[in-house]
Amino acid sequence: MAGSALTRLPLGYMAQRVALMAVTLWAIVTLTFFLMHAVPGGPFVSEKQVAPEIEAALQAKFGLDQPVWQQYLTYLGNVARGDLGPSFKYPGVTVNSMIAQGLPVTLKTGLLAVICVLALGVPLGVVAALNRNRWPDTTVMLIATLGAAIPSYVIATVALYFFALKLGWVPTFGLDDWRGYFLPVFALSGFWLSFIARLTRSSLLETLDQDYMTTARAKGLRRGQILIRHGLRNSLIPVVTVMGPVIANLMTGSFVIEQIFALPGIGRHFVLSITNRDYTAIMGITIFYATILMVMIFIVDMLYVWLDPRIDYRRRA
Amino acid sequence: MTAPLVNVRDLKIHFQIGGGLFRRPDTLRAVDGVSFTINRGETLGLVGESGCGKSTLARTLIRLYQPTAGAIDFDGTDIAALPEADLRPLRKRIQMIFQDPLASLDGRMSVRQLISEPLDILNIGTPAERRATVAALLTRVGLSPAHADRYPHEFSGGQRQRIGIARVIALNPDLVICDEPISALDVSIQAQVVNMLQDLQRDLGLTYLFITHDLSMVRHIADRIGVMYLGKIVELAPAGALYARPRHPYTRLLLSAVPVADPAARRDVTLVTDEVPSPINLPTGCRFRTRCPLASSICAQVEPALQDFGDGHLVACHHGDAAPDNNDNTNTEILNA
Amino acid sequence: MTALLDVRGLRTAFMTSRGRVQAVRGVDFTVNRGEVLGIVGESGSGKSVTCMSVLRLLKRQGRIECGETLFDGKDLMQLSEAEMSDIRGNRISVIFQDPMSSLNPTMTVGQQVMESVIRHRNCTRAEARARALELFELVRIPSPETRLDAYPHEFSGGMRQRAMIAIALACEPQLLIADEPTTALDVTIQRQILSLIKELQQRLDMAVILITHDLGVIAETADRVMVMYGGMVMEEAPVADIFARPRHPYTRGLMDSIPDPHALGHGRLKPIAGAPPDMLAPPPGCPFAPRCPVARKVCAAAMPPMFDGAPLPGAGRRSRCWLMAAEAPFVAPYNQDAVL
Amino acid sequence: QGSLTYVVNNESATYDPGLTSETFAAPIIGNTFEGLVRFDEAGEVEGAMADSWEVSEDGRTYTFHLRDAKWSDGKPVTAQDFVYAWTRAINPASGAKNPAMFFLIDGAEAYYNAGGTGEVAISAPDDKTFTFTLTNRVPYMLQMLTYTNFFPVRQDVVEADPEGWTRNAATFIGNGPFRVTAFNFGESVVFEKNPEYFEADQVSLDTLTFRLIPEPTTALAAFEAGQVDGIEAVPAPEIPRLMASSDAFLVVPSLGTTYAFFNPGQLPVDDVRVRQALSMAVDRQSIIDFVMQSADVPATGLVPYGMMVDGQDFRDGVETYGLDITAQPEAAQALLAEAGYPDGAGFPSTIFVTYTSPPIERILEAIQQQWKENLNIDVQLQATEWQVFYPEVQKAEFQIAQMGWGADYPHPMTFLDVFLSDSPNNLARWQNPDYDAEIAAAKATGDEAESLAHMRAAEGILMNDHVILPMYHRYAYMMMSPKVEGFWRSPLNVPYFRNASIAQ
Amino acid sequence: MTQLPQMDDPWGMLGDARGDANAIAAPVRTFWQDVRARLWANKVAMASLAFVIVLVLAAIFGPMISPHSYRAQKLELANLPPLMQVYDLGEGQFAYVNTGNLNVYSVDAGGHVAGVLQGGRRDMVNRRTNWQLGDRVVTLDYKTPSAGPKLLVDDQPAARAGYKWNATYWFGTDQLGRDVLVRQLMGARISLMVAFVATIVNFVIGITYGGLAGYIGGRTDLVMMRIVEVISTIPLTLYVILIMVVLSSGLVSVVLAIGTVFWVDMARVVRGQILTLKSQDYVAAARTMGASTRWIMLRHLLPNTTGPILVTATMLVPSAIFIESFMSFIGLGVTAPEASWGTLTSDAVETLRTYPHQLFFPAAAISLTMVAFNFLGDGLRDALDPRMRQ
Ligand SMILES: Nc1ncnc2c1ncn2[C@@H]1O[C@H](COP(=O)(O)OP(=O)(O)OP(=O)(O)O)[C@@H](O)[C@H]1O
Ligand SMILES: Nc1ncnc2c1ncn2[C@@H]1O[C@H](COP(=O)(O)OP(=O)(O)OP(=O)(O)O)[C@@H](O)[C@H]1O
Ligand SMILES: [Mg+2]
Ligand SMILES: [Mg+2]
Repeated sequence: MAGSALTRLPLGYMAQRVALMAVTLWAIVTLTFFLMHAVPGGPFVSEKQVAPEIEAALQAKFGLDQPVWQQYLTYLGNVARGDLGPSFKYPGVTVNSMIAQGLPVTLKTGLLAVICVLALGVPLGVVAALNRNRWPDTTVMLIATLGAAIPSYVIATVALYFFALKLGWVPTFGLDDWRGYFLPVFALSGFWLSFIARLTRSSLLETLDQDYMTTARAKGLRRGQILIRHGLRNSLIPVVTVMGPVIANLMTGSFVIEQIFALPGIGRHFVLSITNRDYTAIMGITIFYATILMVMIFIVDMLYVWLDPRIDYRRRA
Repeated sequence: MTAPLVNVRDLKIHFQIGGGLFRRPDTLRAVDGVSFTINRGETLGLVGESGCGKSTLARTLIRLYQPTAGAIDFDGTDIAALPEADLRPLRKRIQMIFQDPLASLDGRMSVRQLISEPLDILNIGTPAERRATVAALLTRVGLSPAHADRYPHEFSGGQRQRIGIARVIALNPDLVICDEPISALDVSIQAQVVNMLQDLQRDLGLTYLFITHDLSMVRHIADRIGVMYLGKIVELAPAGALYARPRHPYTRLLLSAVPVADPAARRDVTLVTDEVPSPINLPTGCRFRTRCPLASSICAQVEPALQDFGDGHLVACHHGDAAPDNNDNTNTEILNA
Repeated sequence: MTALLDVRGLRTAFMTSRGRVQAVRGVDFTVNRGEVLGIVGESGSGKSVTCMSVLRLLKRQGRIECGETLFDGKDLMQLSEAEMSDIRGNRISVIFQDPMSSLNPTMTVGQQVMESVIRHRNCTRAEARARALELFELVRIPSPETRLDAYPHEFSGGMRQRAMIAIALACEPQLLIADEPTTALDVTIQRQILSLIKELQQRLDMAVILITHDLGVIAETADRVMVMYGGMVMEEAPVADIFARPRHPYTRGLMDSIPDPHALGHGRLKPIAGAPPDMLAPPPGCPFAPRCPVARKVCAAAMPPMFDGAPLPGAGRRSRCWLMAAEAPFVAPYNQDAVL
Repeated sequence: QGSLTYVVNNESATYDPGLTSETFAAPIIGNTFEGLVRFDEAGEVEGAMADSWEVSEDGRTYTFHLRDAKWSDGKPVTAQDFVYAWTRAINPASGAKNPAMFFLIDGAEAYYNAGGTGEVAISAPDDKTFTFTLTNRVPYMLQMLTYTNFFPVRQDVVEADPEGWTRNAATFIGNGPFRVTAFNFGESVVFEKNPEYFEADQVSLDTLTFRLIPEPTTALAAFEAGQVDGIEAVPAPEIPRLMASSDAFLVVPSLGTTYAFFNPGQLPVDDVRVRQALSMAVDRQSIIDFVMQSADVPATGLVPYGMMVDGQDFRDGVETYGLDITAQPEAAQALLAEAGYPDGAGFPSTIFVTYTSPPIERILEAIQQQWKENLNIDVQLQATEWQVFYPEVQKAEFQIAQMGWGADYPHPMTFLDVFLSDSPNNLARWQNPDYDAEIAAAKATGDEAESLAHMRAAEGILMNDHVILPMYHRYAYMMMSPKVEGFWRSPLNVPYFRNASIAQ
Repeated sequence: MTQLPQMDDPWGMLGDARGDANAIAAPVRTFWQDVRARLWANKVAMASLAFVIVLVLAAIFGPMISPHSYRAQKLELANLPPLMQVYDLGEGQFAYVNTGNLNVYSVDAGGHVAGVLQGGRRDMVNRRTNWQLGDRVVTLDYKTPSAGPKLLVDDQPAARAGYKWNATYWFGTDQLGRDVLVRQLMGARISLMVAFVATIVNFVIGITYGGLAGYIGGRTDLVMMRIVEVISTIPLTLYVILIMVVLSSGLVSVVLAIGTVFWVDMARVVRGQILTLKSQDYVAAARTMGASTRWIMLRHLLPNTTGPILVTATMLVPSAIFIESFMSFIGLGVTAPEASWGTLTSDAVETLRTYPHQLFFPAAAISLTMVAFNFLGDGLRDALDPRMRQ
């Protein structure tokens, strides 16, 4: 079946998509670059006034004295060579190394959160759908709504207070101990878990009503088989749609969570680079995020075809 | 004689199926060079083996599929390659009753919404008039106006099909393509619907392309009948002539297989287990030769073209002359071949 | 012959926002081993719902309000869902009326056949695939090997129907419920499928409930025929009797609606006048009374009981019509046999 | 013996002592480098790398005699290291943030402006003698020398990797009590006792970890859970509770003043009466008591308490310029009426700009409401991120702006300098020749008492013009486990671990 | 055995008496009547609707009738909780000890807060504070942190008098001594407005955009979805700062910021659904009737996507509320002393440990509203979907 899914995705289409990725990335780079330069402030604004001469010297040092378009061209050239440049804010640190240092931490928590979202969100949605309007459904939906309505920093702070401080079950910060993963992963996945649970529920409810579900029952399949092979597969499109960007998000970290649990990931750099106007870091992390996002969305689009053989991107309406 | 309403020339519709990264997909020749005309006010019946391409042909005539090759003249316009925007004004003139009633009805719409949808789209009449039209149409297809506020899933299979029929005739189209419109109906309703279709034809001059497996019904309703086999029309003749003297062996096979509503005339048939030819892997020469009792060496080499045997009786068979005159008796030997 | 399935007093209703749709209103019938029971009837008369109720496969709105369905002596209504699932697709299987929406659009047809085999036969995927291939050949799907890997939307209507049949026959059930199994098939394939079913029926002593509108099919296949109208059984008789001497005015109307196979040209067909009853508020009397050409006042006032035995001659005949009552006047040709 | 984990809240951009101007770098540099002189726990200047020193009669030439000290890689600390470090700091090519600090030295400014060439009065007559000459007398020069920019760096180390040497434990060569064993960017810096340190025998800790925990709430939780031994800051709402109940809670004066300043070029605050009225209408004490709930000190002047000159505190006996620690609504209303806005009538729209900082915004909200209640005027608050706020302020399109100042060295001049006419930090663009003259006089004299008098006079000029609205003098609040002895934190916010030890 | 009913002339021809089968049809109900009836029948959805209505009314009228104003501060009464554990000082006088800031407040028997005890002397050595209250000395002793502060009257432990509801400030006060309830109602105005805008944006832009991309497909889809990628990767903060600089801060800018970027998730979800739905036969049927793209989208595709649309919308609304607070934080959006639920929440996080009520109420408000929206949306979806009936 994977085989015939692939035929509906001719290599030509995939090549087109990959080519477009480059174009999209270029558009993102360009827009972000000029947006960043249009925004007030600069990398050398600090706590105290820096004398104009000093600022000029610093600007010359990083090539910021050139016209913006020229900086832009230089930057494009560097990026094309895979060089994201030195951080303006942290001398001696390159953006590449910044990402390389933060990524392992972010990936560890992020991927665990992804697993959490999928491994809990989907089953919870299924439980809710199967028990429609009965107490398990109401409970799951209530929790899911709260999970969405309460922002992650509140969840994180409250959890930190209770589980780390009051109960002492987990460390208050860092990932030095395996127990340190619990709270960050919990806080990271909360919102998306709720989202996925609710999407799964709503989508599955629709699927459960279809005639082919009756066929599956008529075949005498077991509940689980019916649910997974017939029910879920046909309900996963919205879940997969949302998961694409979610994975990209989680893999690039969350400022709030890294801030609260003192994790040295890239999510913090992303936000701080903007606050600091660390131009190269802003660009570098944006490019990094954009690439992951685009790849994820590409994968999502491929998954669509696998999930639903009727989808054919070549065909226009 | 005026120009035919529909003139289909050498229409081909191929699909790509199967295959994988390292395997070329197979080409499935669902419709493989079909030409025919439908005259105004006429009913052209289309029968044929299941999977021979009837629905595909029908869907292409209303341009739900893009033909691989060929032309479809509708009232003088070639709609085979018309862009969607130019097609839209023609849309309401060609309507189709779908083979699968449930799938073609939006489950979220009430019967009223479904039936008045074409009217709403084209903005025909006031809301009150539309309500009245819906009620009238429902009665006409043997449902009650009280059904108007129910939803498709609340109906039985036959009732759903009737909703689909009501919706199509709401538009007074020129050409109605009926893809097995009555197979899900009980005989009484079948009779009602067929009567209704005939009344409409008489009153409004509709033209039908009537796809069915019910050979007695098609005989009753059609002026001319086309017989399809594996993507080709193998015989096309006026209804009377076809039943009186079916010239293609496949037609004869079909007619012989009709079940008769008389338990006394019960025949015990043994199952034929020959290989079924497939549109993916077509036999050379005549497509029917693998099952044909008359097959000779030429059949394996040359694909027969449609040939006129007089009075518009077209047959694609090298042995078109060899047909017996009457087929009222059961033709078991063909069946068992 | 012993009764394989014995349905008694089955009532099924659908809860809708407008009220209770009484789709099946007290149906009793039996099916014996190795027997083909044909069910015909008005579209919407509750044929499909009856069968679905037996297998407990109703949609959410549906409620089986009462009834017993003894299958091989066990009441299916009392079984747990797990026990039921061991029976479904294995000992009782069903061919659904609507082949398109009954197939999962996102799974290859082959997988959908194999699934059933794997579930009940406990075999490997390869064995299941071989079985699926065999079934595809049996139901005469061309290029079966390739088609196993195709998706339902790539099938023609008739092929989908054949795929459904393949699924239903996969585990050689004891009881096959075939809900209009051949509507989308041309007559040659229809014949082949029917003989396949007959062959299995004889070989396995399989019982078949065959729902169809094609009286020709009934005539050629069924042993016994049950006629339904308005959610009730109107008449039941051996196949020869029903065609030769239809009792119930509805059955008779049905027979009359068939186009005359010998008449050519566009003559009018003779449908039964009027519309079927509204199952939300079925009439208190005979549901067919409003359309019945010979209806009496009593017909509208009271539900006729099921008359079996005298005055009906022959074994296994029953009919729900006041004209069968001993007190009824003589109305030819409906109850003439009673007098003769 | 033992190891200790201390939480810091911010990652510093660079730990290069010569280049940075960030407060966040101070904890790391302060424990890994030593300058010529340093503060002792009591805040007195004592010799560090310098054994002894002489100041010339005119107070301009300083000569330091270095002791035998070693870098952490075992090489001796020489006077050349200082010459190199200082000339690097005034070389624009190095990217130093604070060259102006060195402009007191003869020729430094010219050297900088010439792009790093020319004569500067910094020299090393021999390996152990270091000398420099100032353009003018600077009474607080020794205090200034404790600032990190004046610390020595090693030429060979810096030039091997000018950007990155302070980011790599292997090249991070210092001369302080600890040396770095690991830099975990964004996470922590790990130190160990530096065996080459000249007072290595007094250093007790084996390892020291600075853990970055940006969130004070988390840091406090970590402390209370016993995962760390000290934290740099505590969340504001916890201060009263900790102050009352925790043995570990420390209040450290931090020589900073938080104030707002008026833009004298804008209506209505161009009128000194309006400025004074606004300043008088603020109830500083209740803000501290109820909003900040802290031990900070209400401010009626610019220079904070604890600035000792000539043995006395700068603030001692200094008047309050008509202000009080509580609000004086009647007097303020009278002034406002006098300025033409009786009962706030006709008060033009006034924007109070600030940078995003929740505690500051909360204080301003309280002030906004006090102005509303006491003067019946509406002032609009506008909080933007620092990067937007700062350029905005420089464009002078505001009436009131929030600001704070922390001392670079413990002398009133670090505050008073800000308001000199030519100071880049004089964002109010307030100019007063009398003020400049008083400051100049204060610097010129060698007599500390006289200098103090001039400085007080200068502050008087500034304050009587009410160009700033002083709010409070700030304190730092931190936690350090009571087990830790010998730890102290300077008023310049450098935590010193060189004498710290862990009690058994 | 035949029981013929008792009636006159049972065997007379039925004839005209047969009646019309259709005459006994059930009452006709239109689609919308049906929807309304189904919604009415859904108790939870109706309760949710009632909640939302009450909330909106309270947000509009609450601040007008409240004795407190959203900006008036009583600094000395800052950080009071809604439920106070009080000590009985006798003579109808009660005292409440705020363990967070170690202030003591005098409270009357009805739970009204009269004021804070002023002029206390803090004795840091003994860790106690003394106040002179009439001729009595009231002492707050916080020597043993684990036991919490204790109140002494003339060195005798004061009698605990259980809990009293704060009758002056029902939801307590915030860090500046303002009434939490009124601020919350004021905040509701802004947050509900933001929620409303976000919803509209999602429905108007997100659904249309995603729907068109999915339905038209081919190259159009390819390009449209790349634009979505661009929008979702450009850092929001930069964009918001730019808006703030170009326009001024205020709700309009918030609306603009949300409007331009806050629909991409919805667009993706809708597109994904439409991609599968567009191959359905009923869409083909509509096309053969000459339906325009707009018609097919509005009548067929979107109604069949309501489930994911409603879920996505109800999930995005709280995010919008918090994005607003983030925007306010960096200078766009509400300015002090105004507040929104988002800013109230984020302001209260740091006082979570000491004054949890300040976080509880705005968080509860958002949560309850979302729960209500959620059940309402669910109910609406069920009501709109004829197949989803019980
Ligand atoms: N989900 C449902 N909700 C409400 N009514 C229903 C539902 N399903 C079926 N019905 C009603 O139940 C009755 C019986 O339906 P059923 O499908 O059994 O008819 P049938 O005899 O199989 O007809 P056909 O030959 O047309 O398939 C019909 O009147 C139909 O309207
Ligand atoms: N979308 C599709 N993709 C691939 N193959 C298709 C598609 N649609 C139809 N086919 C194939 O085209 C052939 C003709 O199908 P079509 O539906 O036209 O048959 P039909 O004559 O209508 O048969 P039936 O009487 O069974 O409905 C079949 O072999 C079918 O498998
Ligand atoms: Mg077909
Ligand atoms: Mg049926």
